[in-house]
Amino acid sequence: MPDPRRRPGRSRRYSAAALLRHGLRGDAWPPAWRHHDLRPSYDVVIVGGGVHGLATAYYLARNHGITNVAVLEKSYLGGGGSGRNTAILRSNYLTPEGVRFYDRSLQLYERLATELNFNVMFSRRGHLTLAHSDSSLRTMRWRAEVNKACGVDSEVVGPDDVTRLVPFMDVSHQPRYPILGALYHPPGGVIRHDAVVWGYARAGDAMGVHLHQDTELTGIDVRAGRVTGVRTNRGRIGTSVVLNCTAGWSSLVAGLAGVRLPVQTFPLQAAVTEPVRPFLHTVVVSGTLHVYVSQTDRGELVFGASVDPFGSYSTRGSVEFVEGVASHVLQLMPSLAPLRLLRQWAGLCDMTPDFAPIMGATEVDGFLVDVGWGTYGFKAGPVAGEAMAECIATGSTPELVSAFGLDRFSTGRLVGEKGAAAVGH
Amino acid sequence: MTATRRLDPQPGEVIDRRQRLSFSWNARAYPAFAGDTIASALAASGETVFSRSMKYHRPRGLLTASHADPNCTVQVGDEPNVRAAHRLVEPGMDVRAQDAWPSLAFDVKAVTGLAGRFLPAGFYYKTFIRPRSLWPTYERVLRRFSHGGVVSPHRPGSEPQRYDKRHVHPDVLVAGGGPAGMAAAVAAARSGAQVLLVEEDHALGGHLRWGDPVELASLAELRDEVAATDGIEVLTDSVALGCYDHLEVAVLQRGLAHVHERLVKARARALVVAPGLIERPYVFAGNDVPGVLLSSAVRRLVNLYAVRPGDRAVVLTANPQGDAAVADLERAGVEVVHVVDARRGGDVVRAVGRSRVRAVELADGRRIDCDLLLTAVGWTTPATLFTTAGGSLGYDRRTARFWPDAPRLPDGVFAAGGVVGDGTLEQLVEHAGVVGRAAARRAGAGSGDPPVVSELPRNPHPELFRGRTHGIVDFSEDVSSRDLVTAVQEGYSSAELAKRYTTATMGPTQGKVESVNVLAVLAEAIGRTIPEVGTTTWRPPYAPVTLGALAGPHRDPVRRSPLQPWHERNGAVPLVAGAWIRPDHYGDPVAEARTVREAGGIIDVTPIGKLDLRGPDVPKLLNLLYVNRWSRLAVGRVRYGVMCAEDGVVLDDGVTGRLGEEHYLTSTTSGGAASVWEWAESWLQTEHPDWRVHVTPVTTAYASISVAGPRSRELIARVVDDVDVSADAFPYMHVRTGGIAGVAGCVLWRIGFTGELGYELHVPAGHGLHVWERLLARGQDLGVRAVGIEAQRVLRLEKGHLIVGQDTDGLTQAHDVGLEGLVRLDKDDFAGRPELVWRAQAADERRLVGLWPRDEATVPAEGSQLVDAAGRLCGRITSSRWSPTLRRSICLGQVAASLAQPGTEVRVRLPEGGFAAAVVTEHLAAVDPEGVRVRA
Amino acid sequence: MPERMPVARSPIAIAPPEAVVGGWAVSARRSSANLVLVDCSAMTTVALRARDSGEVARALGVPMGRAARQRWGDGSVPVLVVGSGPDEWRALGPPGTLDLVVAHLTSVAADAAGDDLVSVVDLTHGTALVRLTGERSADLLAHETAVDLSDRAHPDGAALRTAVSGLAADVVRDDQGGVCSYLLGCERSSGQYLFDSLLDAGGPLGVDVDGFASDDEEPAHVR
Amino acid sequence: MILIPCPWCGPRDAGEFGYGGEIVPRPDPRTATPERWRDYLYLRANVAGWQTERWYHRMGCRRLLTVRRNTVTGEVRPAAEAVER
Repeated sequence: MPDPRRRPGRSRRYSAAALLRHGLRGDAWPPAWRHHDLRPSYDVVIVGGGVHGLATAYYLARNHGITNVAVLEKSYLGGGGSGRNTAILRSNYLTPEGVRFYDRSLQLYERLATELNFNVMFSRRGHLTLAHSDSSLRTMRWRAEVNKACGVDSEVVGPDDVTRLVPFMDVSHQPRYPILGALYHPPGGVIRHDAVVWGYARAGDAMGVHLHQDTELTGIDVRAGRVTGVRTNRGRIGTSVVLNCTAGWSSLVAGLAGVRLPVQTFPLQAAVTEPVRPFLHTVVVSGTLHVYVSQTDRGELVFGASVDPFGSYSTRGSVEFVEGVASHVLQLMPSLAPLRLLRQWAGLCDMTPDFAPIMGATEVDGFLVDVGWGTYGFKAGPVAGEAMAECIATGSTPELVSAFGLDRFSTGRLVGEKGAAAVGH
Repeated sequence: MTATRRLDPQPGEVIDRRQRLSFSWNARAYPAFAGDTIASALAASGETVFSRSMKYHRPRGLLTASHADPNCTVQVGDEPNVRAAHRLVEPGMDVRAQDAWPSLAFDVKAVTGLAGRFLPAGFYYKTFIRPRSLWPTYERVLRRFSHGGVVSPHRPGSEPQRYDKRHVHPDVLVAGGGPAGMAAAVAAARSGAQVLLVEEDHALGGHLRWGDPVELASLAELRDEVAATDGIEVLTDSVALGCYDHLEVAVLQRGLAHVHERLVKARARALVVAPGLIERPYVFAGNDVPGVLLSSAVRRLVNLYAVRPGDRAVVLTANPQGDAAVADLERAGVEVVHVVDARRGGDVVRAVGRSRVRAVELADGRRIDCDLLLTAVGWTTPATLFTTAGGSLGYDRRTARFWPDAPRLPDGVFAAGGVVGDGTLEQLVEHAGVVGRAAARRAGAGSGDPPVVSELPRNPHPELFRGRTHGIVDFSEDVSSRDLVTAVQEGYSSAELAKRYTTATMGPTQGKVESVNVLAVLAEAIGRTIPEVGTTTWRPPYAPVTLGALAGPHRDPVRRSPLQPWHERNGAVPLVAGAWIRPDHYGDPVAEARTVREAGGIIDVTPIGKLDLRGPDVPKLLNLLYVNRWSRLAVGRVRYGVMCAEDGVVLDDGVTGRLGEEHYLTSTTSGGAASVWEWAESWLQTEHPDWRVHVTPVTTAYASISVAGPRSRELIARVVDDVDVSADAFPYMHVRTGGIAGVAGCVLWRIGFTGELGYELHVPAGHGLHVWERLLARGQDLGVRAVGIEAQRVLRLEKGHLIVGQDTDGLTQAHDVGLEGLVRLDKDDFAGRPELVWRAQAADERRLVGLWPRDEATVPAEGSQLVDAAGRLCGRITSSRWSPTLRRSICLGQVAASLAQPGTEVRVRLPEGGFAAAVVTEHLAAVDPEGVRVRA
Repeated sequence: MPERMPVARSPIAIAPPEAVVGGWAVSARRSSANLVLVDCSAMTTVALRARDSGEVARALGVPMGRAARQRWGDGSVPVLVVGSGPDEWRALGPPGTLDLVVAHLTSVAADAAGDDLVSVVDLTHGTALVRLTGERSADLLAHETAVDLSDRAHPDGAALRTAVSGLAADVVRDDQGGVCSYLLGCERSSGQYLFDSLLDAGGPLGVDVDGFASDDEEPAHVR
Repeated sequence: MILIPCPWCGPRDAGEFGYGGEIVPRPDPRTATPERWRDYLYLRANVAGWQTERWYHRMGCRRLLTVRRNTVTGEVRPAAEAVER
């Protein structure tokens, strides 16, 4: 068993040369991460082996030298929202706090491949949010102006630019959903979501973080308002710090610590088509039609939409979802009618009343949350991990996420992203 | 093209030799018979290569010769990824191979094959990492290598193919039209159930169709019974995509006359799953070389299409199906040079050849020349309907198969045929009959106790997954067993991780052909049993389905006012607002606005929400919904009201008029019409069921016409039948009812959204156009003209009237927009009261103010941001226009309370660049703040 | 001097030739198709609200989910009374019978109301009404609504409100001379949309537009 | 799509309804503290299992109704006979 704290050695490093070497020798690659027995105690226990939990573990080790960390995953790494989202990255939010936060996330994503020595295939292909009414055009302008004021590249463009960017788009004569313009956000794009999870996992493992898959949290021990440990299907772990990164299940996990959260769990469905030759080189979103579309490097179209109309913990999905998404896509790109949908799936989102996350301390000492990510958690993975790591290491909330505290729901000082959701319908 | 490989007529053939067709394959003409699939016609002409593989671009030929065949997806005209082994040939069809360049025979991308050893599973993740700047270039190259057919851009005016939907409500839906499915359908129908029988292939019969004469005879019998039984609707060339919540089964129906594809949505009372079994490929070196076929593929080719698939065959068989295939081959005149019996330990090590099998190497070292290798090594159980319905499957070593977890079948779900057992045809049919009766009983048909379903025998079968060598596991993704082993070695040691890492089962075959082999290879690599590695998750849809079928015909309600035809006849520029089509303007909005200020204009405001309120407790309801007080609103009076949600955020606004003692008419914003009605009902039905109030939406019972301008009273006076509209008789903020231009039952409000003397006429909708045209005619000499929405927006902005949702947002409370004067905190209760009480005690944070840019010509776009000296954002422009009345730019904006004092100068960041200085005005209203004009 | 009441117009474009029935412009077109769609928006539609268990409900004699033909006035005016909601009824009369229908309902209310709140609201101008008639009309509607309209689920005289072509619509099974027929009603501004959707869905079934035959005479297409 | 058992119209596709969410009693607006009121506004039990919730039959009878739904399995029962297994 090698020293878990050693940095990635040559044999572990990925590169074209290494590929060639392994190809010639025909020898196997070392495991990207290893299996460990549970230690009796860890400095930090992170619940949830998705991008948020793994990123937090990685930055704890890398930025703060805290490596006695366990990540508990009840299933397999990235088996939750991290592997079920549509892998779209953007920072064109409405509020300054939102824009700065997601912009930092994009910066981290930008250099992630080299930092983790794992190609996460970040494709900055631009992100187009269509406006079908003057009120949504007004909101686009509002977003563009806030973005620009925060130094983020966003611009309102006209129908001609839309056709230039997406020749398949029908801007001709749609009486029902005319395309009046769009919010164009060049820094936005897509990424290989699984690769992000695996990259963080591999790098964290190399620095000594323990990744425990098939390990389900069954209880959180709280004594005198302080966390003392957790119980799992594999045994008890002593710890004074527990971080909840469990998205759709976050209120259940918080419940184990006696903490109530203002979240409701909604399924978010997605679907993918058969591959066709690449024709769509930007991410296209229509808020009015509740649909977003991008084409992977494999040629598949990936479709997403808004969350299901009612809350549940079911990931079975519905035929109505694919019916809706198909009809909306064809509203925009009618010639895709003969394209075939291949697979649909669903993930679970923890929606908050103001469409902003909940990050930081709770009334239980040592029990922290990084939840309420709704439909936009994947975009925030790196920055959330960085911020929560700092939060845990320094015991103080970074300014970047100060607006996202749990207490805002008792003081009534909600975040303005709700504004975006509520205006102009 | 080599000589024809078409056999003499076969007893079960489905081709019609009297109908000869011609179609093109890669721009060359080929013959076919009616009933041929694209693949069978090409095979009959001696073609063996149908596609190139995804990663290494190896030549690929038929494998399953069924819809699920991973090796023969082709381009047909504008339609990509067509299943050539299922799609029937049509005369003149233009069929092409997909993504092989320059040609199928010689594909330059095949060079990747040579580099194969350097492209292990997940090699993407291991390279192209630095320099970072080069990744976009790499990516462009990778995208060029992506697989699949071609979709064409939208051609305006092109006549799209028709797709549609249909809802059905069968008592029993039988998925699968083989012998078991047919027997179950007949039995269920005979017990009085309405049955929908769904078969994926072009005809009922399942494996009997390519069976021997005895089986063909039984097939004929079963088909006759189905035809002779009332209450069975048969859908062929149709496939059940999944069983969703509460037995909603989505079915894709193909091969219809006028409809390309149809989505049939079945809400069944019981579901019988009888899809039969899918034959499994064998994993060994060269198992993807053209000429290596599954036994079922050969049986289809020979018996259904009379095609001789080769000349010298080696057969690897482990079951009767393989043995039957041998018989078929011999009957077809194919020389069966060797039969390897896996039941006696025989095994195949390697298939030799590139675009055609040349020889086979056996475990005993022998090498046998041949051009055909059949494998019959076992079955995969199609699980989609079980798993999507909430059931599970379990693996059994003895039979080398997954079985539905029978005791835990979801409520209302039954299974028959090969998925639940083996046995003779008689046993399967008899068992399925009982299942059909049980399903009918569950659906409420028939009588007596539900019949007891006995177990079918389950024949032992050797476990044959991967042989002694590595080969392709996922043909559509070009994933080999070696790739899976590599994934496990690298730590991706669970079924889900390994699949995601290698993309095995992620391709167009959706795991139908390869899922069990994937599990078996993983189990082998991890050193666990198949059950320990897990089961396969079959996600819907079971078969790929076109977006056209899912979308169906476009249905999206559009709403029109009774005046819309007039607007269109008179050159109105349409404006889509929600579902409404409205006149934005008639050519010159500025002139239209001036008309209102100077003479008079009429505006179609029909979409304004209207609720008819009746009953003694209406004031209670209004007091609860609105922040205002309503108890003392006199008959004949109108009042403006604002409603907030429980968090104090402004929800909607409008005016309410009291028409009679217990009769009110309330107006809402156009967008809020439905939600305010629902909001009112929710209070009445939950918190106050005792209140005596009836709310009736009457939005479109009236055409609503706003008549505004200094000459409006004069105009109204000319058209009213029985209403005194003199200033004293009908003052500002009053309501009257009466006749207009011969139309009885109109409601007249004297209000002034535009800031001018004005009236809002609500006319019975069927007469709206008449009144509208009469107003124009009688007002002509007064200079009255039709005015659009844009002009109305300009006018209301001049008057400083806010628009909920534009000048307010999702956090705006009444105080933030200067409406605190309306809030009656002394009321015991109203929606949002507590928040507004606390808000009243807190200091202001934001304020809605009027803003005048110093430069009168500069109109900052709505959404422009305000920045303070430190460059921090401190507000935004919510509304802005050039005011024709003041001949200058005017705005409304939300600003930080510290900047809300009149006279304060703020900096507006202009979208086009630069900044504009603007000054906070005394009032929101820029025109007539004292309200002299409206009261004239 | 007040003008005389002008002719009222339906929200659905009139298929020529045009005629006037009961003060409403209607289509006088005649179709011989086996499946026809008729714009019936000219019909009088009045809503009545009252407690579902009250005297008024008893007096009307039509429970929710059912529709019954009654003859009002001197017995010459056929009115279709629809139990369209838990405490809601719709009375559908021939064009131009508004006063009579309202008078009848008001008197019922006056006699039976007691302390029950009863309201009568004229929705003639707020409603688009279309009639779909023909043996295959249920097949057509199966493309546009998820509800089971088969005879066993909704025989003649059944009434329901559900989503049709994505709209909330009142559906009344009201056979004409033994031929399967449905009256569909939605709020007025979507009338043209509903009409067009049904025509589009019925294209493959050969649906055709027929003129309006007021309810007291034999509908043209049953002749 | 799940079916909602409407006591007035019978079972209908959930798409005909508006989802009201789990039922939260409204505090007395005159006496509620900010904490209490905002619990009512924002906090939800979000149970994984049987939940008593409200739906509005928008496309049908326009009545609000109460059902019991299992948020994991999707089973739905009328509130009346909603007995926990």
